[in-house]
Amino acid sequence: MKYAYYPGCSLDSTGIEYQLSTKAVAGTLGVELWEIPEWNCCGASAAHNTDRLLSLALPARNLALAEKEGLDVAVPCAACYSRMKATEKAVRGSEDVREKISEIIEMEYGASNRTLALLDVFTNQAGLEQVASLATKPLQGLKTACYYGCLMVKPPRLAEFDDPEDPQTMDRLMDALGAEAVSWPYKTECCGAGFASSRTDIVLQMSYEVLRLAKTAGAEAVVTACPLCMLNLDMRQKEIEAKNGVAIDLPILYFTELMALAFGHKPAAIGFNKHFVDTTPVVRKVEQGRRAKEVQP
Amino acid sequence: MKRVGVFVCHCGSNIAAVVDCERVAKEAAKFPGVAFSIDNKYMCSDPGQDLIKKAVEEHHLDRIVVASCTPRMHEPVFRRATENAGINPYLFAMTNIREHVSWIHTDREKATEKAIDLVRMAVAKVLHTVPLEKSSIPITKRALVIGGGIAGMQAALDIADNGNPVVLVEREPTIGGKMPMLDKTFPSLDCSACICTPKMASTDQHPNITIYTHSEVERVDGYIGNFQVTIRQKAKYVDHKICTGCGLCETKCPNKKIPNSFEAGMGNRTAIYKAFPQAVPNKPIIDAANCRKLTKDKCGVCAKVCPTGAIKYDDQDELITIDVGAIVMATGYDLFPWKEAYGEYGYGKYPDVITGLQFERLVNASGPTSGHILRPSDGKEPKTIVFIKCVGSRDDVKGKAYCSRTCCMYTAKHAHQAVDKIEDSHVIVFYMDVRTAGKGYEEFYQRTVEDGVHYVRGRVSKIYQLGDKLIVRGEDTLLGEAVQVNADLVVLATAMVPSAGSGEIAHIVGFSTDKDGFYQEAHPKLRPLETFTAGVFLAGACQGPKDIPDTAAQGSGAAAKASAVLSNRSMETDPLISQVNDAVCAGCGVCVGICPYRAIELKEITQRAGGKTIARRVASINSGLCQGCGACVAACRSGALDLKGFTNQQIMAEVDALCL
Amino acid sequence: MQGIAKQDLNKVLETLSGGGAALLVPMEIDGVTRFARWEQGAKTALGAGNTLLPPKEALFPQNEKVFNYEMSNEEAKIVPSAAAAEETIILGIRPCDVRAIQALDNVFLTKDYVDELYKTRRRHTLLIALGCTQPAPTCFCSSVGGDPLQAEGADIMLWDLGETYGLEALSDKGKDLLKKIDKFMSKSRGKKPAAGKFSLEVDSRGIAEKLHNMFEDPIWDRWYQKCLGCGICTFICPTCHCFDMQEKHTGQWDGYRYRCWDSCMFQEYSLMAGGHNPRPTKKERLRNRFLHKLCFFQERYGMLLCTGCGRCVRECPVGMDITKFIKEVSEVSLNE
Amino acid sequence: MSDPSGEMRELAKKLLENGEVDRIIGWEKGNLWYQSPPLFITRAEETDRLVFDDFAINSLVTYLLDERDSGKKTGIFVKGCDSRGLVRILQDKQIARESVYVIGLPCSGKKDPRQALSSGASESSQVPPAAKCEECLYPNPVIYDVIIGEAVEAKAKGDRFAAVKEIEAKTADEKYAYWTSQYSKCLRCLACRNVCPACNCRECAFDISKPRILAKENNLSHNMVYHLTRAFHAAGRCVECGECERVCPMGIPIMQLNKKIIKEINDLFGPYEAGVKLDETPPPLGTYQTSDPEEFM
Amino acid sequence: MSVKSSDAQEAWEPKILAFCCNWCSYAGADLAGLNRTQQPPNVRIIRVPCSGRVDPQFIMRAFQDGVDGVLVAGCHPGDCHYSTGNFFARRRFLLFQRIFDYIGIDPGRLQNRWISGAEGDKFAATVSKVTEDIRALGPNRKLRDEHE
Repeated sequence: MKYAYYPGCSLDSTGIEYQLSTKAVAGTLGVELWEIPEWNCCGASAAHNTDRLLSLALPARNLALAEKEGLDVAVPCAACYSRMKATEKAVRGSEDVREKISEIIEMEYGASNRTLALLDVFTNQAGLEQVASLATKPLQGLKTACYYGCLMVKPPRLAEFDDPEDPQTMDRLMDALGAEAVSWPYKTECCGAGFASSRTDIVLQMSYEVLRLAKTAGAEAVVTACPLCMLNLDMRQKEIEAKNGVAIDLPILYFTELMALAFGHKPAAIGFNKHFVDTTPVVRKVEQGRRAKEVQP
Repeated sequence: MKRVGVFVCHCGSNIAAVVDCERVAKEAAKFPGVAFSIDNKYMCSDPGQDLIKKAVEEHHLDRIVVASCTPRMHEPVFRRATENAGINPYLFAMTNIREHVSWIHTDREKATEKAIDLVRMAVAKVLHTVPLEKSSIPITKRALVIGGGIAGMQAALDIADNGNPVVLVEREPTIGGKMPMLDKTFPSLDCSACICTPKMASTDQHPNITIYTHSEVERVDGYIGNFQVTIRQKAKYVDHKICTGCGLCETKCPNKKIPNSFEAGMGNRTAIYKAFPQAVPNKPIIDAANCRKLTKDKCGVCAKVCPTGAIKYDDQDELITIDVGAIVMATGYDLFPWKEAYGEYGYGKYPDVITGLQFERLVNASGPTSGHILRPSDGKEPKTIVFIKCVGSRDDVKGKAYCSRTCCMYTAKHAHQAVDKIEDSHVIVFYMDVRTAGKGYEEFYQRTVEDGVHYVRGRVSKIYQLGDKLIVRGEDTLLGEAVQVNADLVVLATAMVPSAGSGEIAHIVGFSTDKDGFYQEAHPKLRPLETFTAGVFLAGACQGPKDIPDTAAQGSGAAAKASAVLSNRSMETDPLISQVNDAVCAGCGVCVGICPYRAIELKEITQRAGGKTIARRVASINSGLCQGCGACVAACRSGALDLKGFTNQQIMAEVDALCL
Repeated sequence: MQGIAKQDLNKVLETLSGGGAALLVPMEIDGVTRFARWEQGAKTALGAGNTLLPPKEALFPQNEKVFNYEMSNEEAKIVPSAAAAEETIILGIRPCDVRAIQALDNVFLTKDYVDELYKTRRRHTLLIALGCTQPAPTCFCSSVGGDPLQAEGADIMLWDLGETYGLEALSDKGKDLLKKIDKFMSKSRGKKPAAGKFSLEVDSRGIAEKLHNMFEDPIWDRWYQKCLGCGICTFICPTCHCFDMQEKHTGQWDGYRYRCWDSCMFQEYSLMAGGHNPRPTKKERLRNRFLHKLCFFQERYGMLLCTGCGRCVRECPVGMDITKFIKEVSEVSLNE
Repeated sequence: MSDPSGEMRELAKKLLENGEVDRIIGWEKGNLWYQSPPLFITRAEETDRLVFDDFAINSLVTYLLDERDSGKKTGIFVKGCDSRGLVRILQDKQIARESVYVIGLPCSGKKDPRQALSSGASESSQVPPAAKCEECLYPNPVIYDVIIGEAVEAKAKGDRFAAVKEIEAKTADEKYAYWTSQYSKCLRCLACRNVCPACNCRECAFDISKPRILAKENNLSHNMVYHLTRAFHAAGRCVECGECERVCPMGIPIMQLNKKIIKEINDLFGPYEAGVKLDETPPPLGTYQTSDPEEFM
Repeated sequence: MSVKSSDAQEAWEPKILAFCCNWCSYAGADLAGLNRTQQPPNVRIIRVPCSGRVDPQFIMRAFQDGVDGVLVAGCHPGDCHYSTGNFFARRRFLLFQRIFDYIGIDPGRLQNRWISGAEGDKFAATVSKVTEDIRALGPNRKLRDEHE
């Protein structure tokens, strides 16, 4: 399996652990990721509020480069995913848009390839049976709250991925990795990322709700597929705790990190040490669970 | 040689003031085939009509053309005059030189020329007419009503009262439909069962009504006046002729945990059961899928305890065939399956999110909680209750684009009941608009608001369970802020959709449904009770969401329509309908799909060809159904179809006459 | 032999058409080769072999007015139509088509019936035939009694001799005409050329006699099936001459009667007023056409109604090949 | 393409021998090298005459109409284009599916006998492909009981409506002059009608004398009405087999009108390809959408 | 069946044929009459039960015969007395008009309108407009069955 890989801007910076774990998982799964050469920003969060054509042209250039290679595009970031899907749909739906975009990016782009969420690639495309069989160090007993956030599944007409209200892809992935996915109501609620810099008060409130409900549901870690969600839930957790006078202590992890962990990669090599909230309880819990299981037979 | 008589009317000065009628008549005399031509002051008057009669006698005319006013008004008059003169009334053509000439032109010369053209065209047309006869079809004086809810019962009773026999077919084991499930009816708040069950009893007892419950219509053949209907009486396993309805079997049946659809899933029943105590017929049937005797050949308790020996485990489905003259469709509605669409409300995983119909059972004294509003999860009385309107209605993404019409009122009723029955209750209604068009409806809604019900204009975006509370998040669009309610019970006003299987039955009977699956009325304004299939009428929610008074009114209306059909022994059909030239017809069947009345079918004929007898299929017009639109004729490539009175030859003759 | 130089052809044509005569020569018009009126500057298609459309329409047009009528509710009046009497020269007609005109002459001018419209046209028509040196792959005139180089019945005979056209008058009318173009004539060195080889050859001797007894033969069952029932063969045939009579109203009371080509291959052709059709299927219609060509006409007029022009062989979209038919007939053994 | 004649003969022989069919319609070699006219056989020993060479261009399906009442079962060879005609005839209920045994032959294009003659060629390789095959969209049969040979790929071609667009670009008077030059040639031999699989009525409207919709007089006006009526009756039924234009002895570009209608039907009423799906019925003019374009106001 | 090609150019008045369905457009024409709404006298109406009855054959025949324009009028979509006839008519004439255009006949010579029984004014306005349009196009010679 070979995909064009669009890391987007966070995977080299704030989301470095997402990048590290993604590459580790891809290696184990035998998925070849061809990083789009000289990829550019997808324009998320800013472009579509400024200029529609610009918001389509930015992702289109990346997609067109992949199309030339005849490859579908795997996108780790939910925001990038949403913008790319929007572009793909707009181009497929209108000859006029196709022509304009092709002219702007000075490349033919016909949207003949598909944009896929990395989560989709590593689960549905790779096959959960394979994932389960490669999980040599299962995450025995770990209770996780799968947090999809908003952009991966919404709006459904754009995202075309899983159920917008109660998605299951990550839940099933956790199951395949040996962990438990708790049932909780905030799977697809927004973390507030759209106001990340302008109205942090709103972000703090929204992210707090997410963390609170995950905690209430009994989760020991929140699993996400979005670098923006990660930013708000992980980096701002201390601030949230302080503002609300509570202790949360909920590690936030990318699904790829848990996959890599279950595949036997060393936690440090896949970025477990790059988080604001301490992730060692997760590693410890998993090891405990495994040992308990080994003793039991 | 054909001999046409032309009569040009002055209409006093209405025509003559602008058109030189004398000249028109003189010119007409020179047209091919015209043997006599005259102008007259008032052709529609008695002397005018006598003129036709006299001219026919004196000049041996065999065809008549009248040039006067619009045929939409006086064509029948002059047809009759033609007939009175001894000529077949269809050897007649009329042209309009008043509305289409004298009243819209002032130039006498040009108007007269136009009138001459029009008369020439009419003469050309009439030369190609042939005598036509009306035919008549017999009427079976019996009606079929499909569906025994309030609409069906009302229709059956009214037809029966009119003196005609009615067969009422109901799919469920009892008639009554949804109305007996309801607690109170808006806006009067009278007890639903109290007004519905007497209606069920009268239906049952009416000497002209035969009821088949637990039955379905399987096949309908024929056409208006002459339908042949096959009804499948599903096996009941209880001989209702012997059964006294004592109910002993029900108390002894060991399988007691079957969800009762009459309770909307809020209560249980046994395998041998009556849906509810006042069911009609008031005798039980066995639910074969859940009966231990029928599924595993164990038990058999009901047969043992039955004092009359009415239990028949070997009962079979039975097919009954009847002839009827008219059909009333009253198949009602179901509720929109919200659990499949509304993930934000939990896809049905929270037990305390219920539908309005379930709420009806909760407040109903004969319901599973004896009328106490207790929430399903823990049986506690809810204090904070949220009602959400338009769940599935007015939502073309997840549900239906249309408004379900009744929800505003029943939600108001429910809210009122909740406030009324629960002390210290806090009742919130989320709404998009409040629509209360109906007698006494707005007043009722205002009263509910005054009762203290809190109306919030906005949609609910999410419901989730936290502890024993349902967290309801929404928006108050009037205040422009987010709202969160910690509720004990949420009631959804779900949309009305056509009842399950209604599309199939429409197909069996042979008429169309609209884009939402409701039955398509023949005209949205003027023929709301008719279908395009003659003799098939609509009553109640099968045609679109409706409340009880509208449903009852439609039931009576459909009954009047059906009774009109049944009031005669036979029905005359207009001869101006399509005809088929068998020799030319290739049987391609394009016309069959074009006919809105299903008046065309392919039938087998035998013919001699090349010294052999061959059988082949050709189009065949049902004169009882064809309305003479001619759409099939224009679609027929070979010209095998033609429309009597507007034949290809006639129209082309008119076209030719215009220019020659 | 006398001849004219090819480079003088245009001047010759100009002279011939100069006297007000309609000069019809083979030309290609909108992709169709046919005989059309030559005018100064027009390009001829003399070398293109047989034209797609035969010259018969010059004598027997596809539509021809027979008479006008005027009526009223009381009476009807007939005004006969006078046929055009324009002098016409058909130049470049091939020997097979000249024979075809002889066949038409038989039909319209002999056996106690003289068609005035045809007669008038024929009398004013002069034929300048062009001999064929290279038969087309579909030509077979020699198989049905024709000579590709010699057109009996033409007024003047032409042969392509390379640089010149050799010519020879065959009738007095022809001789008179040659005088008009005397100044272009010179002594040609060439002599009457030899004909090239035919790729289609069949022995048609005795075909009429044989077919006379084959009305019910199973051969028809084999042959009719692939026929499409269209009228291509009849309309492009130089000898087919069936027509229908129809009226056209030009006003309420007046109009005219005309005759127009019809085809015996059409279902409606033999349909009778009462609805009966004595030739109900393609089998009967095809049989009639072949019998008419190869048997009935021979019996009545002493010649086949096929001159081997090959147009039907060339144009029939289903490859109906009359030479193949003749061959098959000759192979049938009639044991009785 | 390998020569399928052997397989054809074998199959035809078997079908006739075991009585599965009463007759076979195929092609045979004609007198001249460029002729492969239709062949009808009923006896197994005649099957050796069957060929499928470059000139097997004729569609055979309209011949089924001749025997529509006979109750005979016919084994028929169909190319891609022919098969669409067969679907059309079946959709118009003129023959029963059970009355034909359909032997499909993928076809990479045929040659036109008239072109062979006019090009002066002396063997097949010198003859260009037939005009109608140049625009073939369905080289493989869309309906068959058995197929002989490998599927062929449709020739990637330019704009199917290029000729139509060229005419559309003319002014009204230019258009009329163009069609006048074409329709003036028409002999009204009716070959285009007789060969057309969409013209499958028992009695054609043109053959009915009361009322006579078309005078027998041959003039431009009547010829135009003939062609417009024929095309309109075939509207939504024309399967683009091109037989009408091939059989026309006068070279009238009949398909240019048929294609215009196909183009407009697709434009006005949505994508539609006649004779491709057997269960797709009725043709576009036998149905409607309430949302059809509204150009009447 | 055919036309004498002798219309004197200066006296030329457009000759227009209208097919009106009985239930809507013919009634609309009646209403225009009832309201005495003046119209040019160039249109002659043939009454048909439904616009779905109108066969393109009639239209071609009319142009052969020598009309200068044809109007086909029916009920508004959804209002057809026979429920669906005008939907079929709409398809038929949408297509037919484009064929006409392709052949070189100005589409303005074949016009289609939805006119209800209540739209007397619209009927009159349509007649005026169509007459004007066709007057501007001049006499039609295309498709005419002409003879000497």
